[in-house]
Amino acid sequence: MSYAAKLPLSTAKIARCRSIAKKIGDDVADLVRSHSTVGIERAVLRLLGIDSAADRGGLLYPQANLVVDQLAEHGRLQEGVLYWIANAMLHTGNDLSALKQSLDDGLDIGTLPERKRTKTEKLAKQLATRAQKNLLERVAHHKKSRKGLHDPAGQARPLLYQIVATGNIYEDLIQAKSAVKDGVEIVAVIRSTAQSLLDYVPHGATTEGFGGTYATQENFRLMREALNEVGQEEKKYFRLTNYSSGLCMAEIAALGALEGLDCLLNDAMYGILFRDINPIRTLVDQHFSRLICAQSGIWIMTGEDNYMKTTDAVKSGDSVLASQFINERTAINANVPLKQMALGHAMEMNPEYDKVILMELARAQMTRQIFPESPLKYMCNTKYKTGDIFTSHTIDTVFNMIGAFTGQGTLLLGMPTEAVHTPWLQDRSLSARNATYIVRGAEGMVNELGFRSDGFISKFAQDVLDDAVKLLEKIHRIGFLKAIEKGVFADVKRPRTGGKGASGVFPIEPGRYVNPLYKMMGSRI
Amino acid sequence: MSYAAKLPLSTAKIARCRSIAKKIGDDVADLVRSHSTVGIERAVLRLLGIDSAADRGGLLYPQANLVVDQLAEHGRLQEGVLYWIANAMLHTGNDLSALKQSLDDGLDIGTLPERKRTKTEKLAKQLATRAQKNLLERVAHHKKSRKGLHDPAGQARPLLYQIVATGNIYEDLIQAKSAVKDGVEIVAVIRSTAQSLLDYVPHGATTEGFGGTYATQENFRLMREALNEVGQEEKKYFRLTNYSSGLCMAEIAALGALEGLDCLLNDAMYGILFRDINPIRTLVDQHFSRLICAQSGIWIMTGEDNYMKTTDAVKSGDSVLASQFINERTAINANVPLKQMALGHAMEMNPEYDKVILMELARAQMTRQIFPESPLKYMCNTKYKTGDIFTSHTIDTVFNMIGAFTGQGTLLLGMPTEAVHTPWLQDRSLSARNATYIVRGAEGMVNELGFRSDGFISKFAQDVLDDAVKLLEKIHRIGFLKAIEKGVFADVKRPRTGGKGASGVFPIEPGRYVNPLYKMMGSRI
Amino acid sequence: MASIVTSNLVPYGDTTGDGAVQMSFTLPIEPSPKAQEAASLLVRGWGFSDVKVAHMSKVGIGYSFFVVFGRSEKGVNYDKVIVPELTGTKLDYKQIDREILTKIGRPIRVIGANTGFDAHTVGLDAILNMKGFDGDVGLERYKGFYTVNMGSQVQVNVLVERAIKEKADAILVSKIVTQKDIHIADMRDVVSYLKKKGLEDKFILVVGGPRITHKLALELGYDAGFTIGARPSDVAAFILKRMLERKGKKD
Amino acid sequence: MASIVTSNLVPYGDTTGDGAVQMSFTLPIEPSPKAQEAASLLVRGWGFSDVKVAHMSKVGIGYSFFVVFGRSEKGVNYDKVIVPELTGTKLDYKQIDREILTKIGRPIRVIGANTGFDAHTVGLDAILNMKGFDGDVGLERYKGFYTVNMGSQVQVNVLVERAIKEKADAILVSKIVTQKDIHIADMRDVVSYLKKKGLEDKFILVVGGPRITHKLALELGYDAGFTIGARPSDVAAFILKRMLERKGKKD
Ligand code: B12
Ligand code: B12
Ligand SMILES: Cc1ncc(COP(=O)(O)O)c(C=O)c1O
Ligand SMILES: Cc1ncc(COP(=O)(O)O)c(C=O)c1O
Repeated sequence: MSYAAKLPLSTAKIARCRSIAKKIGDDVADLVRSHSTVGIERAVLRLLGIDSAADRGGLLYPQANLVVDQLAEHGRLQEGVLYWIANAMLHTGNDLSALKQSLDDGLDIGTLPERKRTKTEKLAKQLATRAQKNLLERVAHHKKSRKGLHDPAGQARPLLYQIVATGNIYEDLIQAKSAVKDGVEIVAVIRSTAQSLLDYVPHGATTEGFGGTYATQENFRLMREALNEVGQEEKKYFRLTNYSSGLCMAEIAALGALEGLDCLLNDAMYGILFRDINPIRTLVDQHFSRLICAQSGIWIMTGEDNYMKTTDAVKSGDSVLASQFINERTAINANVPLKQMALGHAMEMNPEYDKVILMELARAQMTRQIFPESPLKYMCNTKYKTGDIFTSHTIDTVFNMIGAFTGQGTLLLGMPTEAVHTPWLQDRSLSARNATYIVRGAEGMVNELGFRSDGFISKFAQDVLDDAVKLLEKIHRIGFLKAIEKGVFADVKRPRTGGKGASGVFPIEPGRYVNPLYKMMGSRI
Repeated sequence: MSYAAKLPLSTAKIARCRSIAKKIGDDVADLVRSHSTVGIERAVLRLLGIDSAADRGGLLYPQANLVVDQLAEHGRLQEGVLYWIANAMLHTGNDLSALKQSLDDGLDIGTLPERKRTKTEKLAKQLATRAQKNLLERVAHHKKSRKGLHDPAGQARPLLYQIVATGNIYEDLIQAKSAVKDGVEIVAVIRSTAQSLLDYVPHGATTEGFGGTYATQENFRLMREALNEVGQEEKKYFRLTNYSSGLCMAEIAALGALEGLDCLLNDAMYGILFRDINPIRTLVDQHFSRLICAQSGIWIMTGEDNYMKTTDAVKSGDSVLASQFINERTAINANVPLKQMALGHAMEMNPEYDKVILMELARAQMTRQIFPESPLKYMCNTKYKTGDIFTSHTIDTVFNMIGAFTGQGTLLLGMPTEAVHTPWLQDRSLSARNATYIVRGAEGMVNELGFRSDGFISKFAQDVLDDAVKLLEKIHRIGFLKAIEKGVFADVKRPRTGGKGASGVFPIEPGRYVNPLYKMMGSRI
Repeated sequence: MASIVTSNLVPYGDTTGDGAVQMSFTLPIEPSPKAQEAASLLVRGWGFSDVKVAHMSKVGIGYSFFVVFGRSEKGVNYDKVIVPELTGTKLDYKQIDREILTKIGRPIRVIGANTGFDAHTVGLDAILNMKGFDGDVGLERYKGFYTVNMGSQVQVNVLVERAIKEKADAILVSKIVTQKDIHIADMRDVVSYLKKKGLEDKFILVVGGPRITHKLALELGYDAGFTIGARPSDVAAFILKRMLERKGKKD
Repeated sequence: MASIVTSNLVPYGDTTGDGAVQMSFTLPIEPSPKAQEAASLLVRGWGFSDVKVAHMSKVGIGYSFFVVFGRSEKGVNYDKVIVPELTGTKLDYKQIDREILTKIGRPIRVIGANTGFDAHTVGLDAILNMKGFDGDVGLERYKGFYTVNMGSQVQVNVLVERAIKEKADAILVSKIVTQKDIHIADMRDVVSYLKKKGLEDKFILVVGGPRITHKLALELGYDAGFTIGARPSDVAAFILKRMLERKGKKD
């Protein structure tokens, strides 16, 4: 019997996975090259600072949407918004801020006559430079505000991540400040149910949400401010997360970057499988959103954990791993450094299974070994939780231990009341105390434990890797979109033409479409 | 870096500990050889079936006590009860059952004239044989009643142990049956506060106790019956435990053996340190009580876990280990097989310490390696529990995991309400569910994990062993009783002449004292 | 030992009739002896006796968490508790199939969806899809059922139109999100839409979800409500029973 | 967002004023829809609204465990909560020693014990012994205190006689076991024994334990009650304060 710090996983097989994922990434790149979306165009407008909203029968409808709607109406999307903003500036002689005012006053840039392309293109390029500069300045500003604070990401233990979800941003502020006081290091504000299906980003501070709070630029700002406030008191840097997957993937990335978010849940697969969003739409959106994240130091967090909720997690390890390889590749193509890729996975096996702790440990350790640089996002058990909040707390303890033992990057902490309601203040406090005890108590464990090379754990991990190789081969063989159609991921089938937001994708051509931001932000596509 | 299934503990040092413990055991043997106690004499009477009780102003006072009181009053203890019972039989011409009747009717054997010693000694020997036969028959009877039932002790995971403690035996029956239905495998009925200071065993079924239920022969019988009943339904053998340490250590062992108990908390050190019982009294009692346990297949469970409650458990590992070696030796001297020695220890370090999980794991694994055949009794954290029942449940989860990972024999399960009250039914159910999840989920882990040979865990365990060697040397050097006087164990100091029950010890001489049971039960002293 | 009084059924801790209850809550004040006393008074004010504040700890900023134990003598008259139960003999899927074949003579047509913005399909899938739940196969697997699973986030009008198109006998609604009682509003929407269209008696209407009770379902105008632990065969047996009743009425 | 109403302080879950409470209890009935309804009626009968029975599971034989959530509008008037607080400026052990030396002029004599059958000495030891508690040294370490720790299971008469013999200024009683309110009976025993002997004003009488409140201690005739988290220096400071008061009176 021999024991080692690492599971005996074949490096050749891991390399093989990466090489297939690269090819699958090329398929996605083809889609990205040949399409843009209304979401990407709005994101560009956001980066230009077009962030006002107009009252439309009680609803605050963003200016970014109005502009894109205008262009769509007049068949002008194919050039991209930058081109038409530049055109409008040239036409009106306005500078950008004057143009913004005109837009607020009702100017329709879809109807302005087209100026000379070369001039417009040149101005468009300047605008892009300005957008990027604006972005980088904001990022630098946020970075500065956390100077001198202790960054827990440097510690030899996982970061503790919790959600707040009251629906009311002001209650959220209470809960978030309390959470970080109680030991949490990353706060995620869950969005209201179905925000991800809205094809616009709501505006302003919001107080009404179901099972979550709207992601708005103002809500981001308020929350960032609140965390900074406690951060200054505690001399510690607290990270803020929100969710960008959905119809506004790129736009939320832009807003998040401007408002100093640190992480974004960002995964087209999540939109496809769990929100029934059109695959092409969201894969294309994803690339642009990741470019923004890459630029701004935002960790992207992927959603493979969710696959384990609709399948038997003992069996779906391969699809999770395959998806992680694909996500890694699509992120690389968007210039995201490995250290910013918080690939997702979860402890979602049925707690009643024999040896379930061995199997979970195996999968967690395997993932850790295969993606050594990723601040892996490890999600607690949720599906098998019941209203028995005590047993739920037990399961979370096991989760925290496995997370600590295997050195996961981020623990998405479980709540005792997971199966009952979105967390109460006390749930969050108990959850944080649980995790703090475990990660402190188990500090250093990562360097202590060995695994039996021919044991059950090693075998389980090896099997998952073997299956992932096969699965990736199959995905590549039949094609990525086809694989999604066939239900390879999470047992959910999504046709490439179906889903929400399909009408917001449009084909683009190199000579016509103008968006220098891709190149400027380092796109490898 | 090398990893191995076992911690690198020096076998030479372990052997050294055992050889010093043997010498300390010799010191204890000297005490045993030269003393008997009222408790031992009463135990002998119990084995002879003298189990009635007389109403003394509302209190049921056992016949066994009356007889011993009579002998004491007339200065006749030095011969031992067997001698005087035989004498009374010879004198009255009564057989044993007729004599019992006469005793119930008020016969005082302290005053009967002494017959010829050789004849009396011969009859005393026959009585001893009869006592032993009686015992072995009862043991065989209980063994038969569990034939065909699945014995969980055969499983590759720790046994689950819980206490019941309502104070009312009838409520206890409900709670005990529920406990085993919910997954518990060993039920312990905690005694009423301070029963251990009573110098008699209460009689009959009892319904009033503080923080526990009186240990009485009838209560034992009722509980055994209840567990057998559920056992037949579940086709599983459930073990029953009670507590014998205290002033009636030997007597309760006798009653427990007669009524089919499987385990007994049995440790003179517990009585000395935590109940302030006279050291000589209880060390002498202990030997006889262990002889009975050895004969009847009863697991003795020792109380080193308690040392960790009055000291800092990070630092008291050495005294726990030293005490375990001594307990092992005194048990060997009483003919107890290694497999019946459930040596005690606990997870009692402050959960707020950094690396506490590593230290606990180290200590638990060390103990497992040093006593490979013992069905180690591993006790949950209790001292650092607070009224926060959720966090308490978290701590118990960690305990269950460490217990399962290191293959402890028996887990004394924690209760969420440990710091609040003796358990409610629901506390016990939650506790059992917690443990069942963990021990099932972690089954096989014992064969999976390796430890880094030069890691923190290995080092911690090595240090405890090193310290234990030194401590045992010191105890041997200054003498065992002196060491107790100096507060070596649990930071508690107990003079050899002090404590409760000192008056119940009396010196014996070889020619005078008659008790063939020692030899018959295989005493090595 | 006291015996259990069903006419005033109270909780049980460790002594029959003790009325033992555990509670926890948070108060918007910092921990202090005064806060502890307030927690105790609060629980006593709710009618509990023998109140023990077992734990008080700081939560975040300006809040305290309490764990409290108390007793109540105020029980419930269990003999008088009436609850509609979804009874019916337990049948397995082969038996159900056989009964449908012989007594209905054609597959029963069912259509299911998560209405509103609910995207939690696991429960619905467990009932409808091949795979089933906990070893009990889903309706799709039955010869006796024709199933359509519309999945998540389906609007009521879309669901009903499809039900008409598919000539469904039964509509199965799944409601998981309950925040702000959205499940009740969503359940009402289905019924009122059917009423508006004059279709309230056309379909057997079944709902399921973790916070659904059969009682609630009946109150809101459904034929049945299923909850945690519901198995496809339970649902199948219920639908079959209701189909037979309907047939009986028609005959 | 609603603001906190201190005149009717209610629990907080996730919305100010929501009155959110978690409960758990066991009923002596097997789980069933009827049992679930009974649990819900029970909690509603206690005055809670929006009652959710989140969990029901079988416990042992004939019992069910419930986790229930509900809301209460019935708060407590926090402005009117009065609780005697053990105030006094926080002093460290050196300061206390200095004050004793200068103001009392001799060491204060204290004697402590667990009375009755209580054998839980950890708390008392934490206060009295050298080592102290949580980094705060015990009274034995002070120059200003002469301490006698009689340990566990001490009968009241034995304790009092020793106190007289030792010329103690203060008696320190520790009560940990609270089963069937034995701590209250035991606390009363000390006071009534002192009364019987006409010694009720002779000693400063202090009690401590996890279920003790200062309020309870005062009610039972003690000078002070300490509980979880009590530190030796708190106790020392209190005794010093009381000694000075007594001295003041005598002067
Ligand atoms: C899995 C899950 C998800 C998955 C869903 C994937 C999918 N395709 O279903 C994902 C990750 C997508 C998700 C997302 C969200 N979720 Co969610 N999710 C869960 C989770 C963990 C498990 C639910 C589950 O699958 N249970 C297992 C199944 C088998 O049980 P079941 O649904 O109860 O079904 C059984 C019975 O109820 C019954 N039944 C159910 N339906 C039907 C229908 C019929 C006709 C019949 C007969 C029977 C029946 O039979 C089933 C088998 O017995 C729960 C927490 C929990 N443990 O309950 C949270 C939970 C339901 N989610 C919650 C929330 C808030 C959300 C989000 C809104 C969060 C956000 N803002 O991002 C989103 C939005 C989703 C949306 N738009 O609806 C909350 C709901 C709070 C509340 N009480 O309202 C919960 C309780 C978590 C929490 N504590 O916050 N979630
Ligand atoms: C350690 C312990 C033991 C040890 C005690 C060793 C010893 N020498 O003290 C041993 C193993 C011997 C033991 C035995 C028993 N125990 Co015990 N034990 C505990 C345990 C785990 C911890 C208590 C403790 O040390 N706390 C740490 C100290 C520092 O806290 P503290 O006592 O509250 O003290 C602080 C304050 O209260 C205050 N304070 C306390 N005393 C004083 C005095 C003064 C003057 C002042 C100023 C302040 C003060 O200051 C201290 C520091 O801040 C508790 C459970 C728990 N977690 O609370 C059960 C517990 C107290 N034990 C319990 C029981 C039932 C028993 C037994 C009766 C069980 C049995 N039948 O065998 C026996 C009998 C003991 C007896 N005759 O009294 C129950 C009591 C139930 C109840 N509410 O009545 C508890 C709650 C466990 C349970 N849930 O069942 N126990
Ligand atoms: C990758 C990813 N994106 C987004 C979300 C949340 O999306 P929605 O707001 O639609 O619930 C999740 C939730 O788990 C996720 O994992
Ligand atoms: C070895 C041993 N004996 C006896 C007891 C119980 O004794 P008592 O009944 O005196 O509380 C314990 C309790 O922990 C113990 O560990």
